[in-house]
Parts: sequence; C-alpha cells; structure tokens
Amino acid sequence: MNKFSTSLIILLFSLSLFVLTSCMDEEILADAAHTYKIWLANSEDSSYYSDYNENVALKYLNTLKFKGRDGKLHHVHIEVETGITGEQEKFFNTMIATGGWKEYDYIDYSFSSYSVTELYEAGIALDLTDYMEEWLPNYMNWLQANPDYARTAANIVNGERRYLTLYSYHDDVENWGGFVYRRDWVLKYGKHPEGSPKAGQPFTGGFDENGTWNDDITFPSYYTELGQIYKENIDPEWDGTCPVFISDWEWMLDIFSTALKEEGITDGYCTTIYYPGYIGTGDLISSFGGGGVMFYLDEEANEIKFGGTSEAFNTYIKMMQIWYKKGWLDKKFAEHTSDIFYQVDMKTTHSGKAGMWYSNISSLFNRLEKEIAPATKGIYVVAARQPINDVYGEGKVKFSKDNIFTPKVFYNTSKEFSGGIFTTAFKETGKDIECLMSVLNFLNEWETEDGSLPGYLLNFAGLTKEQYETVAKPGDMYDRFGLTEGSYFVKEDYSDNGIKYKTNPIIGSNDALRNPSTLNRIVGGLQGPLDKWKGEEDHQVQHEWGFYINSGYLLRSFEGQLGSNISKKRNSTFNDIEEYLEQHVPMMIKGDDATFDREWANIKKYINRLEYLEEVLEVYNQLLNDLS
Amino acid sequence: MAKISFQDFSAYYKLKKKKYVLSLNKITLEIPSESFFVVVGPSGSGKTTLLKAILGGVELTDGLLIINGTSVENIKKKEANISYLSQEYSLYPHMTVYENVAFPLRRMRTDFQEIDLRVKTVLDYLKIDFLASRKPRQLSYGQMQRVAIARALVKNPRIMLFDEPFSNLEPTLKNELRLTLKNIHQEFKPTIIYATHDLTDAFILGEKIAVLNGGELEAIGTKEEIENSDKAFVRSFLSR
Amino acid sequence: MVQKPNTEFQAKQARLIHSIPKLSFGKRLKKDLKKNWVVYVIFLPVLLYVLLFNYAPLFGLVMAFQDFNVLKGVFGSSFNNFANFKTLFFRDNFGIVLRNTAGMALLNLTVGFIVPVIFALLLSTIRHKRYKRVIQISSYIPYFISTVVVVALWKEFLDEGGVIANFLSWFGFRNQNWLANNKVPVFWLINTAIDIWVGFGYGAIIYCAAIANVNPNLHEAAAIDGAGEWKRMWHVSIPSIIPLVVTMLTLRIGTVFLQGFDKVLLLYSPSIYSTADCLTTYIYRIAFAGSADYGVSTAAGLFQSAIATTLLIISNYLNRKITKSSLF
Amino acid sequence: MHEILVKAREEHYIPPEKRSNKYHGGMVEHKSWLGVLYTVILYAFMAIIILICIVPMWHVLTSSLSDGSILLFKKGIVWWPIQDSGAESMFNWGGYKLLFRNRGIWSGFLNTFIYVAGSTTLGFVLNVIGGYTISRKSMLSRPLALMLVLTLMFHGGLIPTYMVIKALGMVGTRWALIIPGCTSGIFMVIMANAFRNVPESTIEAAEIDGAGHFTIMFQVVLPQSLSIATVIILNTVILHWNSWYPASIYVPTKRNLWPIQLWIKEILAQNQPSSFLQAANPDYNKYLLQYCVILIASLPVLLLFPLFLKYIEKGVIIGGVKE
Repeated sequence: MNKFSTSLIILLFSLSLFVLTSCMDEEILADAAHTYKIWLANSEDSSYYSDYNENVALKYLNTLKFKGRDGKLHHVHIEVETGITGEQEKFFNTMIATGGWKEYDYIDYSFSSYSVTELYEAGIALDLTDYMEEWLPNYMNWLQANPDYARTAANIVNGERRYLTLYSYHDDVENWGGFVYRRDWVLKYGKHPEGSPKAGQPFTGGFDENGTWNDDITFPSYYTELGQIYKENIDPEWDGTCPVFISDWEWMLDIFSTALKEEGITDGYCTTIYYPGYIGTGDLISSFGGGGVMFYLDEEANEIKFGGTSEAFNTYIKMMQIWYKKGWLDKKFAEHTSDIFYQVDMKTTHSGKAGMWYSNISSLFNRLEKEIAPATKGIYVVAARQPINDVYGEGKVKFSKDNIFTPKVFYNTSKEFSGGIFTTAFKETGKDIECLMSVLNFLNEWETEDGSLPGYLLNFAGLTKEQYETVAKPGDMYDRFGLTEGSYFVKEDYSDNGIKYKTNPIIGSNDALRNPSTLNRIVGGLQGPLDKWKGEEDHQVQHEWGFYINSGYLLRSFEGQLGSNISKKRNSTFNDIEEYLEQHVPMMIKGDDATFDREWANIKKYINRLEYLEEVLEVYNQLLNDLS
Repeated sequence: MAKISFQDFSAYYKLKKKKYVLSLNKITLEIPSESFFVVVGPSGSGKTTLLKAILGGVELTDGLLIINGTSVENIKKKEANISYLSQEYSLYPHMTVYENVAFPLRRMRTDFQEIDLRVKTVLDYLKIDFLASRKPRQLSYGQMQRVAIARALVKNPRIMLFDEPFSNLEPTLKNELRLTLKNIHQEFKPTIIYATHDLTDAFILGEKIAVLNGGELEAIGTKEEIENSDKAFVRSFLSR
Repeated sequence: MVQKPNTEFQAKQARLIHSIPKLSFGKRLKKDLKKNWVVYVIFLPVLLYVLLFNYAPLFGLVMAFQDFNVLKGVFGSSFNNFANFKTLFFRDNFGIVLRNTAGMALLNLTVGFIVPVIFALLLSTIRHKRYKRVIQISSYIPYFISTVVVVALWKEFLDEGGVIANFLSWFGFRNQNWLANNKVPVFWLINTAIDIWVGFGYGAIIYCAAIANVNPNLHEAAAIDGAGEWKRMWHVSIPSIIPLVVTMLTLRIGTVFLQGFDKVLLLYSPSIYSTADCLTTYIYRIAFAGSADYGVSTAAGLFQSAIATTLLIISNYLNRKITKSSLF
Repeated sequence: MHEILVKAREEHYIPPEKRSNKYHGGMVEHKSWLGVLYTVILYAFMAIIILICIVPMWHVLTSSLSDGSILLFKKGIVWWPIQDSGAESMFNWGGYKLLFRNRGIWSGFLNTFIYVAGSTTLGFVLNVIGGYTISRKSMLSRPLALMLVLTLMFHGGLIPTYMVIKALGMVGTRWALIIPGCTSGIFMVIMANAFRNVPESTIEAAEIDGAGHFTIMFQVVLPQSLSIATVIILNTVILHWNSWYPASIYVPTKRNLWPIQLWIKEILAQNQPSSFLQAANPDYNKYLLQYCVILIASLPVLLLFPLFLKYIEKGVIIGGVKE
C-alpha cells in the first residue's frame, strides 16, 4: 500500500528536521545547583515571543550574579514555563496529583483550588518564615509598610502565623472598569435642575476647537441638603459636575429616554444590567448600605456577612423593578447570557444606542465615534463613581444625615497581584534555594544605597539601553518592536515631583507592550516613581472609578486560606445561590408587586434551607479572627 | 494422481443453535485418481456437502475420508492444492483478470517470471488472453467462468471440484465449457469431481457416476449401469 | 426449470434432523482456537492498545466513590461512598434535567439520525457528478465553523426580527426571541436543528460511501427492469445500507446521552433553565463552576456511562431480533 | 430470461475506454414526467441546502476581512467586508497579519501534520486488524466487539489517563499525541461492518488459494470495502486535525510541540474582547482573530476533502473502470 509508506517517510523526515532546530541556542553560565525552573500561570501574547524564555529581561536576569547559601555570588539560570490560558487549573491539579511539581522550584499559586496551608501540610510548599529575615528582607519591609495586606499574607498553621506564600503587589490600583454615561446626551437634552441659578435653562458647552470637552452640567443633588452633607463628609472637592446619588442617576435616565425618542433610536435603551439582574460582586447593591450580595466584610462590625437576603439587596431589586416599569431598563437584559458583566450587549452600547452601562476604558470619551454608526455622532462617554441610594427604602439602606455611608463592596482590582510558593523539591535535588530567594528579593528591591538601579525596575520598567546591549540579539522582541534604546530612560534632573524614570514613548503609546518587555509576570508590577504618559482625561477616569475603596471585598489571599473541603462547600453554596437568583431575580424585576413579594419569599426560603451557608460563614469569621 | 475414498463417512451441518442436519449418511465410495467422477442428485441431496468435505470445510463428521492416504482433518489448507469452482465464480472484483489468475501462485512464493509464464499459458489455453487487463465486472458470465477455471487450473491442482458451475449459462456456452473441461481432464489429468443435478451433464462428462439422494448413495457405476439400474429412485430420477 | 416439491424428500430430511448435544464450552473453544488462532494473534496489538489506553485508566472510576483530594491522589483520598452521587442527584431540579435530556436525546436520535441518511440517499439519485460534488462539499462546511461562531449566528437568527424569527412569523408564530421562550419543545427543537445543520453533511458521508459501495450489477439489473431513480434508490440502495444504518443507530443510541449537548451551554439562559438545562450543563455547573471537583465529575461520568451501556445493550439486542444484524 | 440479458448487454455494450464514469454503463433513462418533476424538486432543494451551508462560511470570510471596531456592533450576516468610510482598501488584512505574526503558527502546522500523518496511519492499521477480527464468524468475535464498543462508554478521567501515559514515559514527547488517541472503538466497529459486506465467496476462494489471514485482510477484504475505509481515514484525519485537548495535557509547557489547534486556542484566549478592550486604544483587529482562525484551520481539510470524495466514489468502480 504505497499510501502508508509515503506518510511514514514524511513522519520520519519532519521528526529529524524538528529535533535539529529546537535545541537551545545560548550557553548557560550557571551550574546545576543554580539552574531553576519556574511555572507561571499567565504567558505573553505569542506575537511577541512563542516561549517565555525568549523574554529579553529574563535573559538579562540570567547574566547577573546573586548571593547563594554559601554567601558567595553565583550565576543563575532561570527557566520559565507558562500555563495555557484557560487550562491552568487543570495543569495545576494534574501537576500536584502526579508529583509533577517536583520539577519546579517556584510555582505560581493563583490557580490552586487548595489552600497554601494544605499544600504545606502535603509537603509541597516551603515554609518561608525562617528565610524571610535573611533572604527576603524587601518583601518583609513592604508587608510591614502595608499592614492591611500583611494581615492576609500569612497563613495559619496549627495556630501560628507562618509565611508560606510570596505575594506580589501593585503600588497603586489601576481601575479598568466601571459605570459610564453619555454626557453629550445630558448636555443636549438636559435642563438646569431647579435650585440652580439658571434653573430650567438648557446646558451649554461641549467640544471646543481643539477637541477638549467642557460644559456647565450640574447634577440636581448638589442643590439638596443631602448633597451638602455628602460634600462635607465624603468629598469636599465635589462641585456637582459628576453624579453621586441614585437621584442624579434617575434624573439622567429620564433625560436619556427623551434623548432616545428625539434621536429616533428604537432598538436602544437608557441602561442595561448583567443578565442575572444584579452583578455578583456587589456593584450597585453596595449603594444601599455599603454591603454586597454574597460574602463580604462589614468593617465596622469586623465580621463577614452574607448579603443575599439583606434588605439592601431587596431594595436594589425594588429600584430595578421601578426602572423596568418606567422603561429605562433594557427589556431583554436577561438574554445576554454569553456576555461578561463589564461587556453586556456590546452590539448596542458600542453603536451609541445606550445611555448608561457598566463598561471598560475602551468605550470612554469619543472613542466610539464612527461614521458608520450614526448614533455615535458627537458621543462623549464619561466615567461615574458608584452612586449612593438617597431615594428608595428606609433606615440603614438610605443615605441620610444620621446614616452616612459609602459603597464598600464592588468589583475592582486590589493591589494584590499574584502569589507563588517555593517547592520543597530542592531537598531532593540539592539546589541552592536561597539563591533563588535572593533573585526574587532583588526583584522586590525599591531603592539601593549605592545609587545603582533598584531591582524592581527590571520587573516593572524593563531594561535600559546599556542593560539591553549586554543581551541584545538581532530579531529578539526589543529589536522587532523598536525598543533598542531601552524600554525606559533614567532622567538626570529630578525636577518634576520625584519622577526619576521615563517610559519609552513607544510603550507609552501602546501599553500592551509593557508586560512582554518586562519581567512583571514573576513578581508584581510595582509602579513606583514612573510617569505613565497618562493624559488629563485618564486622570478623571481613575479619580471617579477609584474614588471609593472596595474594602469589603474579600481578598484572594484571604479566600485562598479556606481548607479544600470548606472551599468545596463554599463553591457549591455559591453556585446554588447564583443559579437560583439568576432565575428568580429577573422575575422580580419584570413582575408586578405580587410576583415581587412571592419571589422574594421563595429566595429567602431557598437560601435559608441551604445546608452549608451557616458553616461557611462561621469558618470565614473564625479565619478573620485568627488573622487579625 | 489423487485417490479419494469415503468409508462410512457421514457429515452434519448446523441448522440452528442445537439442531444439526445429517447431510451425508454413511457413504462408502472410492474415487479412482485421475478419473472424471460425477455426482448427480436432486438439490439438497448432499452433493455440495460432499465436495466441502473433501476441502475439509465440514465441521462435524464421523467415519473416514482419506485423500491420498492421509485423513482430511490433518491436511493443511496450503498443501492441499485442491481447486473448487461454484456457481458464484468468486472472482476478486478489485483485481484484473491477470491478477486474479496470478493470485494463487503469488501465495506459493513462486518467482515472478514463472508466474507470468504459467498465467499466460493458462489464459491462452482457455482462449481468454485478450481479457488479461479487464476487471471481472466488465466480463460476460461465460468469460467469468473461464477466468475462474483458469485460476483453478494455474496451480495445476491434483483434485478439481466443480459444484454446478454452468447451471445458469445458455446451452451453447454450456457445451463449449464442458468440452474445455474434458480437454483439461485429458491433458492435465487431475481427479475431477463434478456435482450437478443436470443429467445431460452427467452422461456427457462422467466416466463414473454416483447418484445421491437425501444424503445416501443410491447407485454408482458407468453411464450404462445407471441407465438400467433397478433402483426405484434412480428410475424416477432418470425419467424426470 | 423449477423442481417439483419432493414431499418424500422432506419427510426423509425431517428424520435426519438430530439434536446433537452441544459440545462443552471448553471443547468448542479448543476447536475454535484451532481454526482461528491466527486471527486472535493478529488481534493482539489492538488488544494491547485498547487495554493500555482505554481500560487501564478506568482505575480512576474509584474516584466516583471518594472525597477525591488532588493532594492525596487516587490512592490516598478517603472514601465517602455515595456522597458524590448524593450531591449530584438529590437536588430538586434533577427530575427536570433528566426530562430535558431525554427529550433532546429522543429528538437527536430520531430526526437527528435520519436526516443524514435521507440526505445521502437523495444525493445518490443525483446524476450530475459535478453538482453532486458541490453539494457534498458545501454540506460539509458547517462542521468546521467553531461552535462559538455558530451559536452567535443562530442567536441572531432566532432573535426578534432575525432571519428565522421572520420566517416563522409568516406561519402565524409571534415574531419573538425564540431562545427566550421556555415552552417545552421550543429549545429542544432549536438544539436539534443546530445539531443537524452542523453535522448532517459530515454524517452523510459514511452513508454515501456505503451506497457507492453497493455492487453496481444490482443497479444495472434494476435499471434493465425499468426502475427509475426513485425506485432504484428504494429497492437497491436502501436494502444495501441497512446493516450500516443499524450499526450507526446502535452506536448512536448508546452515546446519545454523552454527546450533542456542547452547544446547550452557550445557548441556554436562566429564564429557560426549565426546558434547556440538560445533564451536561447541570454537571458542568455542579462539578466545574468554581473549582473542579473530580469526585463529583467522575461520579457524573459513571452515571452517564451506565445509562449509555444499558441503552447500547438493549438496542443491540433489539437489532439482533429485528434485523438479524447487530454489533456484537 | 438469459437471452434478454445477453441481447441487452451486447446492444448497449460500450468498451470501457469510451465509457463515461456514470456507473450505469450508459443505460438510457426513459424520462417519465414524474421523474422529471422529482429531479427538478430535488435539484432545487439541494440548491437551498448549498445556500444554507455556504452563507455562514461566507459570513465568516467577510467578517475576517472587515474592520474590527465596526464588526463589534454589527448585527446579522456580513454580506461584504464592512469598512469605516475612511478606509483605503476594501479588505482589512489586519486580522490575518496579526495572526501570522505569531511565530507559533508555523511550528503548529508542521506539528499537526506530523501528528495527523502518524496517528492516522497507526489508527488505520489498528482499525483494519480490529475490524477484520470482529467481522470473522469466530467464537470470540462478539465478546471482542463488545469490548471495543465499551471503550466508547467509559472514560477513565483526566488524572488517571495522565498517570497511565506518564507511567509509559510518553508525557512531554510527541508519542503522547500520536499513539494514545490514534483511533477509537467506533471506527473498528464500522470497519467490521464494511468487512461483513464483502462477499463470503471471495474470502473462501482466497483461503482455498492458500492465502493467510494477513493477505486476506489487506489484499482481498480491504480493497473491496475501500469506500468505507476511506471515510474512516477521513474521520480520523479530521479528529486529529481538530484535537487540542491531548496536547494541553501532555505537552503544556513544550510549545515547540504544540499542534496548530492549541496555538489557535491560546491566541484566541489571549485576545478575548474582555482583555483587549481594557486598553485605552485597543487593537480592534484582535476581534477578527476568531474568524481568521476558522479559515486557516478549516481550509487545509476542506481542500483535502474533494480528494477523499473522489477516492470514496472511485472505491467501488475499481471493479469497473480500467486504471
């Protein structure tokens, strides 16, 4: 059968061809005891390089020397393997179950479904507490400087606080998602609210000749007594130009419904919401007394609570029902099941047919304006902070003179970036683990006495021109993306407020290049004194979305400490509640008052019948006390 | 070349799960080597089972069947060198005529030139050499039968078995092929056992004729002995 | 040339039928081995392959009865007997889930299975070689479009004002978003329609091959008898592919509970859980949402395998009775 | 009856060279009006089928050449690549450029070709052997068939299968992607079904001619069921062409061994709208990737398909048409 022989020949030929081309090309300086293997969960987009070891910053790191166990300086060779996007948990579980973890010295822990304590008890994770003092001083100093993160950075091992994980942190939080509204519609169809000097007059303003936007929009709550209370207690700089209360939002939604009529848009809507009828992480629900819908931390009571049957959640659904009745809410919000909560129904929002929605920065300002979508003509989308309820419900859920609160539970990145564990494999392989610790400690180094460049720059800013030249190779990533002058420059004069380093404008204009040109997958992307080429508009976005701190949101480092069987119970409870609410909350929103009450009773009955809810809450609070 | 003798030989073939049919009942029969032996009888009288028994294809038998001194059970299929031709021609549809005829020789590891020579001579002998590169589907029934004979002949078998090979051919073609069989018998001297239910076939071809009925041997002898045998069944069979 | 029925012969034949006691199993096996030992020796590589890669991993099924912990591994985890099955089945909506799965499976089995066969038969009656090839190639294309894009397209077609919604509104159905309609057969029909659209070309190929494999003499004989395309398809093509259709049907009955539900996960929404939630999506939500629970997912796999095997054995038994040809 | 047969054959007999490959041997079809009506309806119906199947792939093609930012909010089928008014050319090749800038694509194609060739060959040999054994009427053929079919029903699960392959030392090598999944019980059963259709007489004749089992298997039985065998080869090729799951388990960290489908899955996963829309000025071409990958993943197999089709049709006429 000639068909077989041909395919066999091809098979052998291509096999041999491939073996030749894939051998490693650069020579290795370090000896066996100092070659380390690291597994990271996330990799870089393969258009930059198909294998993480081709990362230029990593190549530079491999040329440096670090203090080993014997006190001498050693060359190191760090080989990095990365996970497949979406398959990391499966890889992690298989690695642990089949002993594959022994190949690695440092493992990214963010996809483990088992707590670090369990990994430690199973003899996989190394206890770092004794090593902290001598080998990880920078990490220890940062923890001491940030007590609220330090609290959950340690694990409870039979009663004691032990450090089992090396967490990495951002210096400041960069918000990439939040509520946005079409301010150009408010300008065009809104009128000065009564109580303002020009009550009833149309607003003025818009784009000036060089395309910046300014207007004289003031929101009605500014002229109310509650507005003044908000100004004194929460935000003195607030001048009423941005919405703060639910009443402001409803005033805008009314304007949007007229806007839709005027612009003749039939397939648009004033606002829409994630298909279950609420956002699971608490957004908009925490506007009714600061709490969330699932498990959240109540700071005053220093207790972890469950919001699924709270009055705040009920009042929130009441509000949504009223918005639905008034026709403000998208009739088909429950059908966008394949969209993620910060990109609901992009077909409508990105064609400019929605007034207000939860979005990310790509639809801000006039970025959505396109010839082909008529409704986007003159669009100007602005970010808005989480509103506070001053309209619905009584007592605790409503903002008043003697009930001043701010939203505390909503989706936002925290400073916490990722965590890794050192494995105990070195006990068998005899590797110098302390040397690897000094490498990671070097990447956590903020400032140096002798004026040389601190280590964190390598993992955040990348390589300077001189550093790059020591490892430059034609066709590597820096060469292909024009970063041969280095990914950042060291500025001589320190005039403008402590900014010592300046990002290469190429990265400034395309911030997708930041990660692949640096090492920030290994240790967090600490920002430090580095200008980030952000314009004035971006300042407004970060100020609004980052105005409140989501202190009630449970950190990953906290949730990760739950034992595996309790986290299984937590997950099944979480899934059961979510599955039930997904079906019944939309009924309450779309139904009449009788359905509203009946379904709320069903929800309460269902949740109270859940087996593990009490137990999970108990464990949470137990953990909270142990850690603080 | 090959002497075949049945001694009290009976054979069963499986009807259903537990039921077996006795298709041959205590046959004792001597077939002299190089003879043209014809077995005649109504359909279902056990003719085919007889031929299958010689090929060793019958599962359950008792009594003895000796071919050239060795019992049929321990003849290995490869060395048996017996050919069998039935109504179905069983040519390999995906091979050309040349390949069909050459197939048995390839199995016997004979080298290429010899195969080519023998196949060509057989095809010439049966006057079908012009069909060499055609596929069975393009042949007429007569031509197919000739190819089947060629394939049987090419390994010059000691015993040739024919199971009503020409039953659905028109008379002129039947006579022609009978003549070819006769010539083959004269020239290559194999022992031929020819089963048929057609009397004219039996009388033209057979030196010795056996009449079978319901698995039992009714009569055996030359054409004349059969014609005036006194057995009731034979007489009624002849008159049909 | 037809022979006169020979009654005397039949009587004689009846006497001869004996019931020979069946040989003992050992003897029959010895006899069979003597005859077919070569066939079994040749089969060894396949046996090795199947034992190694299909049967060896089955030791993992013990996880269905364990509170499986990745750290402790298969041999270290503690047994919790039927707790995994309890978490799976003793939930109030499991009854509805079974009903939906059975409904979709039935539709998938009847309509989903027959369409490729009919398509192949119709295809065989097309005489123009080039046109037939164009049809075959284009019918094959939907199989290659990724599920995500297929679901996105169908969602738009089924939405209010979409292509299909308008088409159905001509027949008096209200122009609505059909994927939000939770009356019983609606979602089942949609799921089967999409499955058919994606797989009928791919599925028909094997029947086209079977029809093409039919002995041309039969077609020729039928043509001589004056049978037109339609008759010939009926009398020649269909009987010849019956054994293959039976084999494929038996396999399909066996695997109907395991496959054909991957699109439901992308199509269904909470408002139509009552008709759309099927075994696969139900198990996905329980075993994989949050962190993967291998104990429960293995238990679910075992449950599905049990159903599939019983269905397979029943359908194979029925086939052996009705059409005499069966898988094993 | 024979006379008619012979006369019909002689009268219409066309020597094979002149015969067109309509396998009816040039029989003249007399057209009844019912037959004509039937043909017209059938051809029209088939035209609709072609339309229904081609339009979605056309939609994928045109979408892959459109402008990503507009495609994001376009509803319904894209009949022609949509560009913003200012765009210079009708087609936006940004998506494909972005895709082929990934250096993994080329090594992915080569790896996939190796895996497909290897496992299809190995799988085919196992299919023939497995099919032949369970198609023989021997005592053990039924239990063995049951054993093969049960492999479809039961699956060990991710971790146990991984442990078995690791025990065999195949994890991290190409063999883990060639040997374990090369075929499945279903293909052997279908092959057995095809082998049962081979006329018994040809097998007996081969046995009488002294052919051993191997010869019968590959030289007598297989050539006569070539159409079905080709379909099985086609299915195996497609099965392995589309497979990425085994690679994601056995060679997750060895990217030079990744097949094309795993690269595609990785590229798509890294460029989801949920991630690339977080940038201030996102690269909208990333939204086109999901369409571009469909084309580059399905084109090679679709081009291969007509060859298979010819071979499937020809499978039977080997007997008829002289090569």
